[in-house]
Amino acid sequence: MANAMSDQADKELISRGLKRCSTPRFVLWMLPWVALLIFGLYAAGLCLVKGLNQTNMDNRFAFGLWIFLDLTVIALGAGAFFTGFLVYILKLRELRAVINSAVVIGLVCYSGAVAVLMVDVGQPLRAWFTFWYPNVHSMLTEVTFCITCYLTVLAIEYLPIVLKNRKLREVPAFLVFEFQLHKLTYVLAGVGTFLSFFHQGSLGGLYGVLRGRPFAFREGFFVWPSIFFLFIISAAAVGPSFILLTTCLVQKISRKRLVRVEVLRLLGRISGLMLAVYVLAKTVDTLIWINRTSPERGFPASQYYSWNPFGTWILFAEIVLFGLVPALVLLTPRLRARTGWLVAAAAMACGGVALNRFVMTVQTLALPTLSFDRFLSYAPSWQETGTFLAVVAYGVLVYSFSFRYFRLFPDERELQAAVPPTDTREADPILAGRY
Amino acid sequence: MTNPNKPVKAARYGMAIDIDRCTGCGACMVACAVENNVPPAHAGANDRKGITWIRVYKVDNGGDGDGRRSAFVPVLCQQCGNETPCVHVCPQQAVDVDPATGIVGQMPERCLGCRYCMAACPYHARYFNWWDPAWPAGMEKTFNPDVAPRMRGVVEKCNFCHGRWHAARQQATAEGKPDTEPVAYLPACAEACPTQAISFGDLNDEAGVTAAAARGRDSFRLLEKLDTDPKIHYISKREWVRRIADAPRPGDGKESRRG
Amino acid sequence: MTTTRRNLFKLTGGAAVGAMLTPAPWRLITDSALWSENWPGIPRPRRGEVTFQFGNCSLCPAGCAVRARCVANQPVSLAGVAAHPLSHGALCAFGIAGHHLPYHPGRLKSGPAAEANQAVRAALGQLRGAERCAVLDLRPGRTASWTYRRAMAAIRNGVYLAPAAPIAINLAAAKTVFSLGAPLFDGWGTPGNVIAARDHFRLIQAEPVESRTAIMADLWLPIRPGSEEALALGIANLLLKEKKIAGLPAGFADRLREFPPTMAAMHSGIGEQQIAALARELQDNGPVLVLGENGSPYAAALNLILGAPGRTLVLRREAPVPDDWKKAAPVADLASVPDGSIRVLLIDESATGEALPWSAIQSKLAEKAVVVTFAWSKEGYGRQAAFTLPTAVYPESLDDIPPAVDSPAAAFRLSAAWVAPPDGVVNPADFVAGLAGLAAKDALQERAAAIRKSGRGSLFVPSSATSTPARDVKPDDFWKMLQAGATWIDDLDANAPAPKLDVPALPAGTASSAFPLVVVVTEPDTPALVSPLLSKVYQESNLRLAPESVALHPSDARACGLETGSRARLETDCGSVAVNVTVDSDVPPGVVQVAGGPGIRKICGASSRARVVRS
Amino acid sequence: MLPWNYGFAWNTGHILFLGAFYTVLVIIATTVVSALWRSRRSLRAHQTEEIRWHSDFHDLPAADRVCRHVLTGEFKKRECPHAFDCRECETHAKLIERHPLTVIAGPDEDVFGMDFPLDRYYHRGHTWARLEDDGTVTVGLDDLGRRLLGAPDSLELPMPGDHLTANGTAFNIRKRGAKVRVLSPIDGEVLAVDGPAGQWRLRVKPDSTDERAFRHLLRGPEVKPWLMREMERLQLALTAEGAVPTLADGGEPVSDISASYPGTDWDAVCGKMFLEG
Amino acid sequence: MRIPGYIPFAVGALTALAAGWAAFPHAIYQSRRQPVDFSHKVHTTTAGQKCDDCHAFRADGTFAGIPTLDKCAGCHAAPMGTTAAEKNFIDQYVTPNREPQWLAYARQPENVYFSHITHVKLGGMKCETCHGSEGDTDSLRPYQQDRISGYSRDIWGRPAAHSAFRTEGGMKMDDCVDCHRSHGLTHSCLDCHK
Repeated sequence: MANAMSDQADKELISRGLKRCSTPRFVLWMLPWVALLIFGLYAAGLCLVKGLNQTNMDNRFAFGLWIFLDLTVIALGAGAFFTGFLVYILKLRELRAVINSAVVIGLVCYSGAVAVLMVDVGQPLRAWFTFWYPNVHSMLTEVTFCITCYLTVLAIEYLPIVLKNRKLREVPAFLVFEFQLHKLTYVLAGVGTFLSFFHQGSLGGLYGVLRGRPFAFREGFFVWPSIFFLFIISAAAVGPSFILLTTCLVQKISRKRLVRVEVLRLLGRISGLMLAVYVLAKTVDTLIWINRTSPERGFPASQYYSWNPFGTWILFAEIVLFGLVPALVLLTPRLRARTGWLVAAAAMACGGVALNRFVMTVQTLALPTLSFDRFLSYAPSWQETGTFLAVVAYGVLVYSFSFRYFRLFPDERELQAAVPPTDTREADPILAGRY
Repeated sequence: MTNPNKPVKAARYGMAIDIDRCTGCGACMVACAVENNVPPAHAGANDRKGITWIRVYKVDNGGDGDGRRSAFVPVLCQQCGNETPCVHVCPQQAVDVDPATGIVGQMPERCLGCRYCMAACPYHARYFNWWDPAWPAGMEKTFNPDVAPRMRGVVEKCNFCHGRWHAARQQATAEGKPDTEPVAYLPACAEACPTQAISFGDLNDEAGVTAAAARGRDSFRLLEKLDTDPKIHYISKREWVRRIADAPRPGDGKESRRG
Repeated sequence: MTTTRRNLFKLTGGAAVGAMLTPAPWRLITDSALWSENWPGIPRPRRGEVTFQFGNCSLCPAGCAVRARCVANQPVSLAGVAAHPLSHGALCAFGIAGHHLPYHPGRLKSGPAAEANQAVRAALGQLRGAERCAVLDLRPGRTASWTYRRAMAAIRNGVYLAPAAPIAINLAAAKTVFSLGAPLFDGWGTPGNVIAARDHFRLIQAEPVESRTAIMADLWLPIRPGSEEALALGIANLLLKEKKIAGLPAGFADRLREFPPTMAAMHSGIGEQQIAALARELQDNGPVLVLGENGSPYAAALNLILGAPGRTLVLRREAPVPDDWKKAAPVADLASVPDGSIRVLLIDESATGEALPWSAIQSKLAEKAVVVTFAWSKEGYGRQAAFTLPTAVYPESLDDIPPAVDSPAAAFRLSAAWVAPPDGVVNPADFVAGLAGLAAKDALQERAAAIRKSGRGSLFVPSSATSTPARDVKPDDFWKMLQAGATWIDDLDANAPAPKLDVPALPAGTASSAFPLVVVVTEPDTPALVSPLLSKVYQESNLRLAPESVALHPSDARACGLETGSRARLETDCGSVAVNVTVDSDVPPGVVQVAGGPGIRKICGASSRARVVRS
Repeated sequence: MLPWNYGFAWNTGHILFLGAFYTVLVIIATTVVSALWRSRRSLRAHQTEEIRWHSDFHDLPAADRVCRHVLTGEFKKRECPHAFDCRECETHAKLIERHPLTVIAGPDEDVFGMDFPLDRYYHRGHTWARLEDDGTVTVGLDDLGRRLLGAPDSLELPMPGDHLTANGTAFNIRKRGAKVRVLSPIDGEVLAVDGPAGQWRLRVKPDSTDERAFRHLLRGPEVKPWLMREMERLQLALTAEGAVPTLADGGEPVSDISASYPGTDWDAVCGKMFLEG
Repeated sequence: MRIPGYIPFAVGALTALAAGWAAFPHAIYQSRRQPVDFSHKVHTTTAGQKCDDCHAFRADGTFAGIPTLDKCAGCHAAPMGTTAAEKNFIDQYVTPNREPQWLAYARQPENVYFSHITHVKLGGMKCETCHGSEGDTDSLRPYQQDRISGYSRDIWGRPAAHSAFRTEGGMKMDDCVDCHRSHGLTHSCLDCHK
């Protein structure tokens, strides 16, 4: 009885006319993720209480899994700022269909990354020193400042989505605030674009300025090394792809049409365009680096790729296999029209950027600099992996919750008309109407 | 300390390390740890998680059998003078270069342990406190009061025994010497080296032994091409040893104890 | 939303805003950051007046002079004494951190002194027939050694056992040093002395492993493992072409015939011409000093052939002792004692020296033998002895340090005693003297007086870095200065005869297949205790092979199914010991490179072959 | 970060970097504050109802936002820019100048057997308003609305004296889990609530009886095409609910439609028909 | 009756403000008594001693700080006055030769290097400039220690909020820096840290 009542209360929280699975089913879906989250928090707790000796990082591998995945996650989260930019600044109305989802993804990615960073530093209690005594010449300072600000922006952008919840908007104050805030979103979108531009870049600059690591060091102009710009472009390229992926994934899991297929294709096209630019820029940069930057510092570029397993193949994979190929696919209307190709290409684009972040983080540190150094290897400890899994679980939980109670896809209700006959929803009990 | 009103004669402390004299005995490493209150290794530590502000590496010419020759190279913070890699990466000004001494300072109490500086250092001369420092009971009696022990989760590195520099300046003041002249002192490693392979002094002092040795024909610096102007000069008459200044030779995948 | 609920929200909101406008939250944030500067577990150095004290390091026979920087009279860092005539300001990695030993976790602070005393007295009471009471002294020539000898002379069947003292070496006189794997630059003699003499001699190192000495040598001969004998005999062949040398042991000539230069070249892997050139150089570029493993007959033979005695090998007078000490037991060699004859064995390992393999000692013990060892830690003979009594460690114990092998003149200096020892420790000399009813409390002072009385030698005072003739020092100042770290050095005896050098019998070639690997010791003998900070050279860098560990060539390691970090047992014909394995391509195949820890030293004495078994 | 902090210097780096940072902070803060300020203002001005309608209208699918002149075929395609408030619409003004629409007393429109008397104005949220001789206005639920809700489970009518705003809530009805806000066609003050069950009427004293006050309401010839479209939307809504529509055959809708679609999410259907987000 | 909407907010805000400004600054410190009730005044006036008679420099320039017992015992082997405090001091510490555990108000954090001689001899500073009128006090005030950071109130006294509009001279890093800046001295971290 009480169950039924809570079920009813739960129903009243779900937006009018949206099909969501029953409360018990939702709880069932959340449970494993909660378990994973708890495990991950335990792992992180170990690192905080006992110290970073719990990780497999060491003096030579000062950065590890965490930094690599943080960079990746933040690049994937770039969809939030880029879509916002397209919708509110370039007035690309079609993308309204995914903007809410993009904001949630962005929020999840950034907050998760920041949380992991808090575990990654040796003295979290002193993290605020960066704000109080900033070294304005450090790329890391730029990253810290921008990411914190942008996280705030995302939180504020998330607020209207929450307040639009059916139950909450019955409170006049909330309703009105949501309405007024929504009117000003374009300002936030603008700020978000500005901030993202800088911190996405600085994340690359992080490595580009390492004059002591010729593998990562790049020339540039003013204070920004070339990687700064490469990271911005690649982030902008992969952001839409990731939104495309997640949307398709949610459609698959929830067995619903959430956005018009044209929107997905548009996302794909934008992604492809940016990716093409990125591949071009990256190629030019690599050539300059191989022929000038690196040799000038006494490091023939050939030697970077003569330590197994980091052969030239990784360069090929990064630029051609996971760069040029998906770019071409996404730019070819005929291929883009096929969802399979679209999704595959988007996935490859994401993979490519992830690979790039991996190379910048891990290969940079693995390569020897002194002539009597050895090539080093590193494998994360379970505590490191666990901590990151916590972020994944946290992401899924927040997104699932938002998807159930907030209207992430404005077109969903309209598109329901074309939903496959309802009885098939019973066909697959696991997948059926998860949300 | 620099004072525009009283022009201070800036020093540029540096070292000239004669590799041909180094027997690799490790006295410098131990002396350094004693001087700077560096804790003994945690049970789980290895050559990649330990803390040795100065570390002696065994290097070889890559030859085998008869042709094989080895040497020992002490590597400590090279106190880079030009665009010091670690200084401008630190997000919160925990690292700085003292214009009066040229010493690159690391402030453990300001450090938040992001380890960005370690990634930036081409000489791997920076060390992270992976564990809470721990000493056998009673051993804290033997601490050097001129150096503060560090805590877990921060980066530390060689600062040319700054505690001794303080002591030397204080002594000079007590003797009524002006504080504008650089003081002469000796870091623990240089003092401990049984073969006097390490010569320490003010590189600005042209007449000084160290400066002279650094200018010598057989002197070289590690990764000089990176243009960070390190203040540690190495000296060897052997041509193959001087070649260790350059980039690594790939394909030398020996199962060696060297780390 | 009900009004009360709304008001509650407003209240909290107000409180939050208000709090933000007070110092509280900000102060809490700052304080928590500051707390991380001195949270539990970060020790605080003691403050106090800085003073400098002088003394001598007793960790090894070298006895280097030490200057200690003390805060509130507690040594906090050690350094050498640059002007010192013997140690020339050098201090090894062990000595640099010697002041940590009193706080070493493995250090013994108390032991069954009373029980041991009882047991020994009981045993002495019932000595049967020729059963002996023996003292084994690892560092002979000390004043304590004299006490032992006096005590053993007083006790029935008392025997004083000590390793034969090697002939003193005058490194300064050598123009060429030919070393058959002797660790000249890694723990041999007095480091400072070797380094000071380095520029005056040419060093030829014949050794299978590129040891520290090999790296420092002018010429390194990477001979095949275990072929020292072949090389030495090959050279001897060339040197001895026609001339006859007296004093070579029987059968030496026959052995020579087995190793013509061709054979030597074949065995050692050194070219025949090079061997010839080497022989010529040794002949022409004298005076020559040949160094080998302790008691190596080949080194001795070559020294004899090349006429080292009297030039680079010299006879050293002992520091004077009071006349009434003369009634003392002779110095006996362990080998000279019949098996199963020792009923009471008192081992003094408080002053480390050359170790004897336990197997050699064991065979001499009678049944129901009482073995008491005086030691710093339970390692060493403590594992076998019935009683292990703790002694004062460096820098607690007041003891004298006999001259090192490379000191041509006698010397008398006291070990530093800057730190008060714990109550539980025993002074071995007093213990033994007590058994014999001897009063030896002031032995050191008596000996100092005797030395002063002799009027020989000069006294080096570290605080002023000056040497003054001993006879110019007031007798009571003499003792005070010694306590303050001064060193008495005997005058060189101009008309001293050349030492009589007897070459030990040649061992029969033992190439047993049971022990396929040749043992090469590349690390110096570590003291019974070393500072925890030695982890810097062992664990935290791979500069040195840690005690109780071995290094193997990858191929041998694979053959034994071992990799870096695996535990194994090192087995020789003297027993076996647990070791850590590191794989190192610098080690030549067929060699097991070992680091002398107390355990390994006890099984690798005689044997030079071993096998490594996974455990 | 602040000039008195150690390590701060008045140099280009600090000024540029911190300048940018503080600017961003200020912008973010201002945005939030001004949003709060505006909300406070609109709350004070009792614009909640209006805002709710705008926000709902904004969320309506494009198909539901068509201009009334598309219904009558004057335009091919036009989305209403004024949230169905033709009082502000110049286009509408011009058009009605050319051929004015009037409320004609006469035969009632009969669409699928539902009766829609033409003597009154219709609101697109399925309420009607009739100007009485005494200058008051009667407001009621139209026939389709009534059939959708049938016999409601619960009903919240306004109190006499309450003020209604056009497109604001007139009264709330609960039906089979559907929580429907019936929109008021006009601005005015409720005088009385009467009428038999299922036939409630609100007697309202309008703020103005001027023609402009009724301009946004459908009338005369507009009613039929609008109603046709409403039936289509109803069908669509039902299909979306997976129900097999029975209206296409021109069969007359029963007095309680919901009863004949037990399986459907009536909340969704009503939401769509009563123009709610 | 219905209370206006802003009242609860105001109540909350005011309570927080009161607590934060009035109660907190005291609650954060823990007071400890000095082992002996020592009177600087008596020593500086009656006994006519100077600061550096007891707080002396050593030959190597280091500062001896609070004198050790033997210094005190030099005069106080037997009671010189009649005060209970002195009698207690002699019975408790001098006679059993037990060092009193003084709590140094101005003891800087471990990582701070401060050379008294540099400031006094080169800088020509007075003790009072930093230590205030400690020398004239007739009895020792309790030693106040920050409960969290563990630092003495004298060196870590002012709440962070004050640092903007600082008036009195203190012993925080900011104070050192201000004074040094005003004398045109610029620094690297390790000049004053160890």
